[in-house]
Amino acid sequence: MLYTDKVMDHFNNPRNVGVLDDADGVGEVGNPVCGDMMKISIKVAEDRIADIRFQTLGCGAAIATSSIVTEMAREMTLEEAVAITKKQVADELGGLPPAKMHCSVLATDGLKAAVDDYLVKNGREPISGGLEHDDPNFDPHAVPHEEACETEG
Amino acid sequence: MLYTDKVMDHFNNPRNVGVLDDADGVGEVGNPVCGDMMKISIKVAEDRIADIRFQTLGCGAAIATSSIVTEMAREMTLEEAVAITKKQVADELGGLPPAKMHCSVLATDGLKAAVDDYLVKNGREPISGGLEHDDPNFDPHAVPHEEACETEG
Amino acid sequence: MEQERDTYLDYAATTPVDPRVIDAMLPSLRDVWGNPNSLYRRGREAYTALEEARERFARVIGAEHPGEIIFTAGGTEADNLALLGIPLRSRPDGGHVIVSAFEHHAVLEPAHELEKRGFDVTYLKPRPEGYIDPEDVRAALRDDTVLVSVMHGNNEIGTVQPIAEIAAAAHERGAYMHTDAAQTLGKIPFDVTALGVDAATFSGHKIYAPKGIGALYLKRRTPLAPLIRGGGQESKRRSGTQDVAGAIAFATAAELVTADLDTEAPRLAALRDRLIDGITSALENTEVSATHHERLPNIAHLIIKGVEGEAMLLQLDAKGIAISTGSACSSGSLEPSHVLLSIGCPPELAHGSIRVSVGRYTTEDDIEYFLEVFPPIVKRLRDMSPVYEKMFGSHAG
Amino acid sequence: MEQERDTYLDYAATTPVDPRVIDAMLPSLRDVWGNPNSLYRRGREAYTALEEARERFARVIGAEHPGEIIFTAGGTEADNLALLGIPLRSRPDGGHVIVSAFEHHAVLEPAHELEKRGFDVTYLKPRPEGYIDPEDVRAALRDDTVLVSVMHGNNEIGTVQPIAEIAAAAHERGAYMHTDAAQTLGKIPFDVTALGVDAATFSGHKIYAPKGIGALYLKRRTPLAPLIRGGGQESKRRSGTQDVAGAIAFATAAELVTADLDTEAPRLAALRDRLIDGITSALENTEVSATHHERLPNIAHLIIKGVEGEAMLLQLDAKGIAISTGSACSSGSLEPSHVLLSIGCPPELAHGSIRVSVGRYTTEDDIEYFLEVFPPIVKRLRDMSPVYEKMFGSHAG
Ligand SMILES: Cc1ncc(COP(=O)(O)O)c(C=O)c1O
Ligand SMILES: Cc1ncc(COP(=O)(O)O)c(C=O)c1O
Repeated sequence: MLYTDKVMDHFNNPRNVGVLDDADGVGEVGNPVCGDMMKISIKVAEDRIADIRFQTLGCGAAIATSSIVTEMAREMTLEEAVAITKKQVADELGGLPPAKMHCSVLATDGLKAAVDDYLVKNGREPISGGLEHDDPNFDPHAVPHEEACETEG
Repeated sequence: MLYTDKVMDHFNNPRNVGVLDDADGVGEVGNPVCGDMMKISIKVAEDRIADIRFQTLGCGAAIATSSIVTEMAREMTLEEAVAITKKQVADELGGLPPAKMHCSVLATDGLKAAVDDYLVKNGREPISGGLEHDDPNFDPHAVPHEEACETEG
Repeated sequence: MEQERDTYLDYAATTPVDPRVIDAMLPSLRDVWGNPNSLYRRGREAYTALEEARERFARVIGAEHPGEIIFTAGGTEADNLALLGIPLRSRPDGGHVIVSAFEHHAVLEPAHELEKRGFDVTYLKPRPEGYIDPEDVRAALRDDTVLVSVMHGNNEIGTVQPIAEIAAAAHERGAYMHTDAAQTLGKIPFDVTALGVDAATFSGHKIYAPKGIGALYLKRRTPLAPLIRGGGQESKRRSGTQDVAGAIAFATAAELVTADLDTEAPRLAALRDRLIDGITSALENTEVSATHHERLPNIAHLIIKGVEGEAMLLQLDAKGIAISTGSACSSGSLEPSHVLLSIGCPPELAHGSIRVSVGRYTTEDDIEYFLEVFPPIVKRLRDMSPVYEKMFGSHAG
Repeated sequence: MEQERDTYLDYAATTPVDPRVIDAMLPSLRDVWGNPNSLYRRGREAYTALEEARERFARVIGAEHPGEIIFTAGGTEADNLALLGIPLRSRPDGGHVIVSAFEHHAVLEPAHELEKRGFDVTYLKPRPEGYIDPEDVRAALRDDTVLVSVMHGNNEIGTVQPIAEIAAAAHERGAYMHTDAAQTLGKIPFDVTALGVDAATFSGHKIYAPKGIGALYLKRRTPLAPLIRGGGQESKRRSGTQDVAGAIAFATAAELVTADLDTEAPRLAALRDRLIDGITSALENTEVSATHHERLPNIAHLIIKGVEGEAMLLQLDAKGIAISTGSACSSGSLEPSHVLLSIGCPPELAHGSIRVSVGRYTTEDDIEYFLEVFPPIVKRLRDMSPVYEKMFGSHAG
């Protein structure tokens, strides 16, 4: 299993780490029991993401996808931000090992949750359409057989 | 599977090869279908083996056991000759690989058959008590499991 | 550049090949390359070399007879051969098998296969201290128990099981006893006869031999169905042209690791203890995963609360340090280490475990370097975590 | 001394390791010894080396995807994996399997095991000329046939089977097709895609790589139950820490044997033909065992009537020549070669068979030396035989 250079760069030098004290929306997804947990806070101006920070507990891919998603989302409209797919996140990083694809869900879900949080707090309708992680059909184990990861001794 | 030096010596320089033209007794045992066949001819004087020759079609062990049994039997009384066991033959050669133990039966059987042939031709009773090879309980496959031979690629 | 350092602290995963081992195997690759099953000189030379290696290895582990050694392609194959081969030959129609719940997957997976083939398998839970209690084995044994398999040294948490007592318990009830000794040979004194086991697994690349060679010790008269069938090599118990060079390397490596055991074991234990002290005193919310006192001298296993294992591993890697972790992420599954879960470690802590294992070439300097680099990494990752403060108090690290 | 000569003519049993292959594997033993399943730099380097070897081997055999290569401990393991793994995963409750009767034991033995596990197995007789006719396969296929396994080049008599046609016949009826190509890679042009097989077996030590490494080609989407289970390496199809050095050696060797195939094959065929002509013209009552014209360039197989094979082998050995025989004595069983019996050779002749196989380092000189030494040996043994004259006429040799 190999990470791309871009994944390693975002893992070793994550962008936009932290919490915005005066956040307009906050999304918290994941579960420490599963080993990953992410919190995104956003500032919104004219329905665009004006500022963004993240905190992540998780593996290399979880941190790298969190980092890149904050870069991707900055300046986007709220609609554009919730439309970011896990595939786009992975592509932006030059690809992820198949067993790590589920990590990009964490990042997109965190962003969706933050946007919805902002909208709901402001009396508007949520627009994300729900989190992928909460989808009963989402199976993070569903990794193509031949490329599944291997364990070390 | 390794042959002892003594086996190799008797195989490479077999003693007493041939047929005695004026043999008093001849024993022929084995079967080409099984890959081995032996013929022993003896001259008898005062119920002792005065001269002896063998011919063998067979593997290294078959030839070596044939050769050594002719050396062992020379000068023996007929009674002593038929009493030679396959274990004695193998021991005399410094041992045989387990998978080859059955070859020593060929040699002792050949000798027994030659002695009985001499006796019967002279109107006397055979004394060998039958050939081991003909014993329905004789199982040449019965090789100790752990030491069974291995096949090559 | 950061990658200048090369601090290998994952000897439990694999070891460098000892240059003396390479030297010992080269003649077999260069000159004695005959097929050990061929009758002519080249074959006999290879046969002699193979059998010599078998005798040497048998002597190292205290086997009574060289024929009790079956060379395999590694520890995994040896485990599979024992786990499937003994029950399937002894009780082809099924019976009961006991394995500990914290075995290597190389034991657990064939145990699952046994279940599919009509056997009843008990997965025995270790005690929370991290070891298998002979009393628990005794309680699990049944009249139809055919095999008990309990590993000698656990490859993650490093605890050592009381195998002699467990073997005695198994034998009392007429069951065969297998132990996976891949992690113990060369780390603690080892003798199959003293342990009283019927079968034991060894792996070359854990003891400075190359990958791809291992062995199963199988006591005489222990029934075994082969796993790999064909030309009947290894006395019909494991077919396939034998890896003569590998066997020589393996026997040489086994002799070397046991020869300096008396001095190496205390040296490694001191490095391990310095490491544990250093981590636990520099960082709050860190602890040794299993408290059982009988343990391998070379493995330190710690829970680093509130950090994910792979993240630590990669950060250390960037500093030239190699370790491993029981986090889910490193295994490609979503479950953290089954070993940690089996001793009652909550998943959220299991994700934050690291295994640091030392070996022949580890120096004090390596440990000091680790202790210099590791705490800031943990602090940084805890700072990046959305939940560390909430879960583990106010001062991160 | 007689042992001064060193004339190795048993390349079909095993081959010397090519020095270039040793050179290629040494870096992996000396430096790139990490566990390819570990995430840190050393692990990634080993992983990259392993995957490079996989890609190179895949390219040599014409596989579409490197993931179609499963590294194993040799040809025997690869045969077992295919023969048990494909049927047991495709039709766990049993079905029909076809193997040829002259397969290597590494195929026949797992076929027997399949029978014990509820499968119906057809052991297809070769034609008397020594090959498997696709029409016979077609006639044996049934609706529940799950796997057909027919070897590419026969390791004793050297005949080559029409695998592409047999594979087409198997596929027409929905069966998977496996071929044992241990003897063909590097001897004749080889391409899994051109042959259209779903699985193919390869062995390192037949192509100048070390013993203990091999591979199973498994076409994508072909179902397979693993034989060795554990950590899930080789994409869960073959567990056990991979033999990285072996894989590199194997890929290198495969590239080398195929690179010079165009010039080597005719050179070997000429040596083989000179040998056959020399023997059959110097000695009466000698003949080539199988007449089928499609054959490996490197194997000569002859019946030497009225002589036992092991005796010839040992006498040749005393002159420094290495060959092999299908006689019973050489195999430790009492049965002569099942291959010869399967093509209708009577046992008394099968006991007198020899296989002479040439390879990369064989010279014309070696063949002339053989032809000088061999006839007197045969004459001497025939003279020593009690039945030669009776059975084969008056003039022995
Ligand atoms: C306890 C234990 N058993 C078995 C194995 C498997 O051995 P191998 O890697 O040689 O297949 C390992 C290491 O991977 C191990 O640590
Ligand atoms: C046709 C054939 N298949 C399989 C094998 C077994 O391969 P290995 O010796 O690598 O186990 C051999 C050689 O022994 C062979 O000639």
